[in-house]
Amino acid sequence: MKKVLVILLLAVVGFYLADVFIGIGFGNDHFVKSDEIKPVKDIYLQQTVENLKVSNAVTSIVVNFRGFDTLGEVTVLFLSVTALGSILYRKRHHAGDRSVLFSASSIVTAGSKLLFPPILLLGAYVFIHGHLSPGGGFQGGVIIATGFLLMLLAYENYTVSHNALSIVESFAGITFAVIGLMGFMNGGTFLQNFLPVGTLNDLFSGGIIPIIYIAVGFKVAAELTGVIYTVLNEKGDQKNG
Amino acid sequence: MDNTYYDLLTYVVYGSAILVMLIGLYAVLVKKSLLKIVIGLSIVDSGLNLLIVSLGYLKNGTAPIFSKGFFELAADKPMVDPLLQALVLTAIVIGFGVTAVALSLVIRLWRHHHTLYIDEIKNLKW
Amino acid sequence: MIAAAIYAVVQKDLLYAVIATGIISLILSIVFYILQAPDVALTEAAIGVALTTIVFIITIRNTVRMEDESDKNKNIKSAAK
Amino acid sequence: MVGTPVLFIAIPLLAAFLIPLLGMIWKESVRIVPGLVLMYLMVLAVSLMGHVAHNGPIIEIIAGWAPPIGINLVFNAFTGFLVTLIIFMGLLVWLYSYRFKSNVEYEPARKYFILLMMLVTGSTGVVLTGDIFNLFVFIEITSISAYALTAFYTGRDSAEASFKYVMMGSLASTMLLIAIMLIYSQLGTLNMADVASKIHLMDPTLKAISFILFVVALGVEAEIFPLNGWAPDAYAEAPGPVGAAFAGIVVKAMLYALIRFTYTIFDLSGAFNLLIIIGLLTLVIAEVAAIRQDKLKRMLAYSSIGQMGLVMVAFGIGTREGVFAALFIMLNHAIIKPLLFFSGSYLVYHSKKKYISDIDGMGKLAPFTSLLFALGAFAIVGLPPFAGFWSKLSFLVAAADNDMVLIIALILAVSIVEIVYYMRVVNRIFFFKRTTGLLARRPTFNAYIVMSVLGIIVLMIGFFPDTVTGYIQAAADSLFDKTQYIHSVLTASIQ
Repeated sequence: MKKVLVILLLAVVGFYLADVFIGIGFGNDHFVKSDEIKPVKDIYLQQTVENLKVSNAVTSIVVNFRGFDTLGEVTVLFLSVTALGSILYRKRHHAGDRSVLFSASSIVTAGSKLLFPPILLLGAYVFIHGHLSPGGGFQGGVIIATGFLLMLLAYENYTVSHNALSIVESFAGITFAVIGLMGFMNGGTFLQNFLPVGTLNDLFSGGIIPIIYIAVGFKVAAELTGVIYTVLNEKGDQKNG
Repeated sequence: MDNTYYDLLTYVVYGSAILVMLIGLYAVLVKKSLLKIVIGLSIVDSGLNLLIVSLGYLKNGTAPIFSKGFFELAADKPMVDPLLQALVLTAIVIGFGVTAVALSLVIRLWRHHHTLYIDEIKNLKW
Repeated sequence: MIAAAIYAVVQKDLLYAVIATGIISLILSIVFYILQAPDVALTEAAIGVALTTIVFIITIRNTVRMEDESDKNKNIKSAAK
Repeated sequence: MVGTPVLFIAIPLLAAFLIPLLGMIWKESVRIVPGLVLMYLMVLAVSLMGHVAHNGPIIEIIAGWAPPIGINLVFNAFTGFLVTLIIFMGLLVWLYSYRFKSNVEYEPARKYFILLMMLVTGSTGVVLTGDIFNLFVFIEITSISAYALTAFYTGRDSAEASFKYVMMGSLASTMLLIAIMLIYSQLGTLNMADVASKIHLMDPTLKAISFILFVVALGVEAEIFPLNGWAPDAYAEAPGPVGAAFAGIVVKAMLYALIRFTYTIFDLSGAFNLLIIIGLLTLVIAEVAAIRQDKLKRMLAYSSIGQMGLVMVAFGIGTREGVFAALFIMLNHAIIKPLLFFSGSYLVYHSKKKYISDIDGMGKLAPFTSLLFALGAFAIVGLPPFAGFWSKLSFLVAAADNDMVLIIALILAVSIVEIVYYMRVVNRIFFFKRTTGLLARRPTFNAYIVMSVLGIIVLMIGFFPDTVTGYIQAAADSLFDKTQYIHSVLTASIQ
């Protein structure tokens, strides 16, 4: 009666977890009331407008205040592409032996061709305007990757050059790291802003934030396309169902 | 909006987030199919993300974006916590990376065993 | 969303289960939007709904579609081998 | 100043992104560049250690925002000690596997070395970071590399071991994230020093719950019982050098995180007793399991888990001497376990099943490897002239100072178990007749160097323990000085 046991265990865990979170409360200020507590989010919101001149506070946190996390996160994606390649590697490579999800009709192929450029454009728009409106490098990169996904699904022999992917990926990653290191100029710190910040709500504002986000966008797009491409090229030995 | 409404919402939002996490956890612990386990892991991730984002929500809050519209229309409204949203962003991407790795392992196991049934794969002590 | 989660866990046909997880992500991204988190909503919509689902589906294509828990299913499969 | 701690992260990342490009031009570079990077980092670590010894801790601010706002890295005597250790081990593992992988084709080799470098970088980041969420990110970097390295061989069981690891690991990271959110929801900050200075304001129940979540989550990664289901399989199925890397690098970093939470961040009184109980359970169960193993690598894996239990108990004593002993054991373990893994994997190289019985009589076929294995075995069980003796001695002294008689008795009993199973193996190597026709494999030149270096260090620590005790003492002091840690982080500004 493993199932009953597991359900009981989960009920206990769930009860305590729910108890804790309902105690914290929803929609109100949950921080401990004390003079010592100054939630960093207030500082973030204030600094975003005053010093960075970035409209989207999430962007300013992701790219500037906690840019180191983002560097790590991009690395996680890079690693998972590498890991995928290493795990699925085998000696004989069946080129062009791709698993086909469905045989696309001419409507689908024509439609995909039509949709492909607008999707790329949308993705680019999203990551270029990451500091002004919702969206940014990750979102834009993912949108571009879905564009490639569409093409890969619609055309059986549509290929993406592996070398091109890794060149784009590497250059974007190097840009990020080098911009980070350039922060040391003028006695600054890693990832410190060294460009003028401009005015709020302008396209050219926020110093290095848009540049980093564009690099992140390219990198994420290349990496996710790589993930899809690697998995898609991996045909199982035997098919069922 | 009045407070009883928010009290009710507390139970609904947190309750559903935690329930989704538990359902995913159930799949991980009980199910015998490797793919079901990976599906369970991704469901746990979804529930967790909802939990974190709802933690950052504020009553009558507005999105943390200082657009032109914000200064004209909503300048007196509190902004929801941007930090938690940034963290969730990171967590989603990391979750995707882990899911992709797990799925590639599933494909590897399928190649060797031609089954996803956990009891047939167990060569090592579980 | 809860219904979709339960469906995803109970459903024996893995393809439907995966689509149910996609639906969870879709609802989740709408909820994120309501909770004033447009950035997260956008990410969740793109990654959760599109990419994760597709990677799952490709994996299912490469492996099996059914979660074989019963002996009957196993027999069919070994017969097919 | 020679450099700043952020280079420990930035340089390997830059190199990892560069390697695919360089690989297109010159294929051999994918093997060489990681080694060069690690060598540079080793130089950096040593010079920064010298700097810290004279000028006090270095607080590196990132993105120009002083600590409660931005992320910071802390390089003090304690973290510096661990970073140096981690990078040194990474360098040895690289050297060992440099030729080992020469029969592997270009693509997997490139990935292997990138993953290995990122494993080291992730662990370094875990140790250096001063921010809870950043810690989570680095733990994920480390564990994704670890998943992939576990499944590196295309054999049938390695993927299964790795899958188990992925399952445990991602559940652990879920718990870690919940715990981080609990802390943030109460204190409104993610900086470790800031959290530590405000933790007394937190609701006691929430504090306890988040501490337990942290312990469970990090316990999975640091192979603490009963959460270590993944560890023996991962060790046994991963390539030989990777098993050594897990023992020498990953576990150390995760244990560091656990200790940082117990000592600096939380102020719970029951935490130390919890550590002792968990540690003792881990120790006893792992050693009993080790004696029942018939495969060499699994035996070593269980022994490694047991050692981690010992370290936990030593940290749980909660005194300066206890911390000293724990760090000493960690150091010895980080040097001896890789030696055992390296030499052990050569001893069973040609054996399909890797059973212990396959190494009967290896002493005559491969005298050098066998001798080193024996040296490692003697050292780890704590026989007098070798390295392990001093760490065990300091541990027993620390326990005796606190009148923990029961613990001492238990540890001694477990040590006997340890001696029994290691001596059984050594006995088989030298005094049993060769039953299988398998030949010994000659270690490569690099492997010879690596194993000799490790052997020399073991002997050196054994005969001249004073060479390292100074550093360990400084590290222990800096871990203990909680107020100084908080103060130095919170008052840091751009130099």
